[in-house]
Amino acid sequence: MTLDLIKDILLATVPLLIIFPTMFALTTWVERKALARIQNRIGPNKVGVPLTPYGGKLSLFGLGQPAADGIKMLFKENIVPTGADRLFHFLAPILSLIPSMLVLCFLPLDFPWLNGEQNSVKAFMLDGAVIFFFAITGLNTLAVFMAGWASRNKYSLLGGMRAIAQMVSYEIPLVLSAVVVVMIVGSLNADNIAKAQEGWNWFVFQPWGLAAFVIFFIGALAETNRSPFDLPEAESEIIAGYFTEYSGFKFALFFLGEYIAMFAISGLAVTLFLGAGAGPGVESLSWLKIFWFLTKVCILIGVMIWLRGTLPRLRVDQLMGFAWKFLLPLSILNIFVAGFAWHIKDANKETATSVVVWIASIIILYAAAKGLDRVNRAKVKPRTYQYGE
Amino acid sequence: MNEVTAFWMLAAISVLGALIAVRKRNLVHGVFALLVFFVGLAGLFLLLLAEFIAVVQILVYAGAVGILILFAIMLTDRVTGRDAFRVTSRGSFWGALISLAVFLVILLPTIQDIPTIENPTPKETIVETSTVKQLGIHLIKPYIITIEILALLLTAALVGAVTAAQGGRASENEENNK
Amino acid sequence: MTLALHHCLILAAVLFCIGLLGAFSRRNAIVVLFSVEIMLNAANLNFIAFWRYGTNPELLHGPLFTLFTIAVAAAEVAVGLALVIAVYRHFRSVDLESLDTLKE
Amino acid sequence: MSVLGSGIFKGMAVTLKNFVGSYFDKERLTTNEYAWQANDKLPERAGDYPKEEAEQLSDTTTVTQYSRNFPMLLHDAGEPMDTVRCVACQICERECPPQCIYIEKSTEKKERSGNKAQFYPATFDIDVSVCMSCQICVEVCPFDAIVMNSQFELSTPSRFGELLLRRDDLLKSNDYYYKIHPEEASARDKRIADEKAAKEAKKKAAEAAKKKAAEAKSKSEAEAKAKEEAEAASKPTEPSDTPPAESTATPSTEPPATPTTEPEKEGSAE
Repeated sequence: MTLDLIKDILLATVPLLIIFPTMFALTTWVERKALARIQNRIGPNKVGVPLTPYGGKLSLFGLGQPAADGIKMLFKENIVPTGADRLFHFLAPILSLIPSMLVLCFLPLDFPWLNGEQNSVKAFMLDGAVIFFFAITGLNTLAVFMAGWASRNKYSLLGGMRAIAQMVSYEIPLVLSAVVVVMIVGSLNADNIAKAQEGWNWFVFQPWGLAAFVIFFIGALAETNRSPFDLPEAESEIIAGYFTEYSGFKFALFFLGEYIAMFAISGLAVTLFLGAGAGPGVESLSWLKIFWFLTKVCILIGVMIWLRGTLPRLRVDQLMGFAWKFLLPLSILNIFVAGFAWHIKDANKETATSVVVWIASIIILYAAAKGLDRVNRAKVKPRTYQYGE
Repeated sequence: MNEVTAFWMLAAISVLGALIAVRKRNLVHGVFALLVFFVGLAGLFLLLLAEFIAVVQILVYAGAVGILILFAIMLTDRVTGRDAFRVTSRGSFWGALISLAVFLVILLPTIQDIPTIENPTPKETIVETSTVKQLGIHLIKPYIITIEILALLLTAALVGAVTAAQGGRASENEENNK
Repeated sequence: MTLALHHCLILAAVLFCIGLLGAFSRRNAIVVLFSVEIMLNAANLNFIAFWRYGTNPELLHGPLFTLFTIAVAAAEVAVGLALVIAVYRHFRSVDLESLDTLKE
Repeated sequence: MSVLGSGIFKGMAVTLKNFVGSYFDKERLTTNEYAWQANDKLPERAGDYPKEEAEQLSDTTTVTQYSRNFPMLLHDAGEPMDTVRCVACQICERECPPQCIYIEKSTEKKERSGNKAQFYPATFDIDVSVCMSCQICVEVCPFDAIVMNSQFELSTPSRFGELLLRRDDLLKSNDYYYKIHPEEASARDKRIADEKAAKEAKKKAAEAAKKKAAEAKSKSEAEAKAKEEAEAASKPTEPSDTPPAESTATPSTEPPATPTTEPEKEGSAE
């Protein structure tokens, strides 16, 4: 019995532990390459796989770079500042990795080929998976603060405080936009949400779903400290924020945690809005579900990288204002719109009604967004540029 | 690895967390110990099959309250320097005595007549009857008034907190202006 | 040996008394505040334990009451910390012993 | 009235175009591959470069004439220490924001070829690990002795010591300067020549004015004649004075003051 339990635990967790760190390694390479191309550079292209011990290598566009980086990180000197709180300085990177790894278990990913088609294993079968996801993602903030505080460095502390303020603010629109989906499906269970979107009934094709998806994606960018919301680690302002004082393997753990968090939150976005594993051919081949899921996650990550190469960083007041004055009212309105749209559709199942509801809700949401935008911009004078076009 | 082992481990975690939280001189360490206590308690809730409560415990306590306390510490104590660590105790002896007395008063009845429940409800029944959906239906149907009052309370708390925290600054500004 | 009600009750008693000890013996207002939180959480543990081992668990009294407690506690922490900050602004201290203006 | 968020999409279109274009369009991928071969000797210290300077600098895609990296000391043609322009005035040392320059003045003046005896820097060190390439030393130098180099191959195996550039590493000839920054070098030399010319012209003009003034004084009795002559004296001086005043860029030099003083002199003469 115990052996079975251990086997089940391994079957449920090992694929997650293989897939996502591998994706992390590849993503770092893709990100460096893509950003380089966006900025007219080449990016890493030298490190390859050595063919013989005496020379000759397969460079493969620098695909060996992640491995080289990993080895470098492992053997780098571990520097702890004199004034630092040694225990917390040690714990913070570990604590930042744990929540990100843990939430991967809540994604509706099951690996059917490992245990026979009938009973696939899942690490957690929780009723409230979605809310658990948010609860545990919130713990990431504490690790960031811990790192900032334990470093005994003003810049680190500033980065930590910025991270807390930002994550707490953006968690609200994030949760409120997920609430829409939860409300429509009537369940917090990730599997039920995935089931409700089978075929092409993805929620992102609904007007409220689209609005919620956009809000969710923006919130996700802020929650994972991605550009343009990377204020906690703004290099030009506060060195590297909370991981200024980290080096070597601890820094690698932070890095890993950050990327895994990106995957996790993209996975949640895919689950909530992009139909989870839905896609062509999933009826006949069940493992295609995993393929489609991971493909969608990769596309979202690609968009994140693309945005990082495009947008400049926000100012702190702009960041806070955007969360509280724009995203929050819009996501609350979106809940009402979704409720009404769903109610009217439920009462009247004709196609014409649903088209009218679709158009009406899109107009309402767009008008609201535009209005909020104008209200928020009212006090800001249009900027004139001396040298720009 | 049965339930009792898990219980003792979680109990040890939460008791240790709570003890460190109240006795540690360094405030920030104390807060993190408190968070360990909250998470340990969430584990206990999970063990007692109250899954949703465990989630809410982590979401509200570890997520929100912990961060709020950290913010308060950052705003009130000097972060660097000795002040952050200078938290002295008062009347430790009498405090310990009273706590011990209260503990005995609570404990004695528990030990004397342990409420022996012959056959507690089986796990499966509880899991089936206490889904999030059931909880939601209960909240909306019989407890709707409570929910409304709670919403009002939270709004009042929000407004109150903002005024309390900001009022000081306003008066300070006035003083500065004088 | 299976998990029984008295395990939880004793644990809750211990946690409650730790909270009490903190509230009595510390001078920092914030520490007193989180001692109170520990006491509240010990009470929550009792609610859940009684629900789990009591009669009629399908009525969900325990979890519901715990939910309400958590909500009230959250409100209490928010207001409490706001007051602590206000007091700090006024007296430049969060030491409870030094807040004795009314004595004079 | 624009569509909400259209700016973001516009920006994303630009970056996408650059991303895709970099695979097809040579114009969009301006970076060259780093030409260091695996068997190249690693530099022992800053100043040892894997490529010959000329070879590196002929690679115009890597180093254009507008690139600047760290300062260097200029000397004119000939023996470096004989023709070095620096007089160890230590202005750059004082002005350097990160204080990466360290100068020791020589104890006695030294004769230089083509110039009068001057102090020279006995030590002139620049810590390039501290230098932030701000170019303030270049701005403040009144002798045009320090300019920016575009040498960038500075990696060394040690982070201590080897990044400290000594005086002899820093000394570079004016020809080299012409090679790496042709436009800037010729502009600078033109300015130096103009300044010199202006100085000489001013000297000459002052002498001429003195002479004319003396003449005017002697002929003060003949009123009508003197006036005519004073006008004639002022005419030739003006055109020779004004062009140098416009061409000089450094505010500390005197020429701008000359045109205003000239009429006063005339007035006093009258």
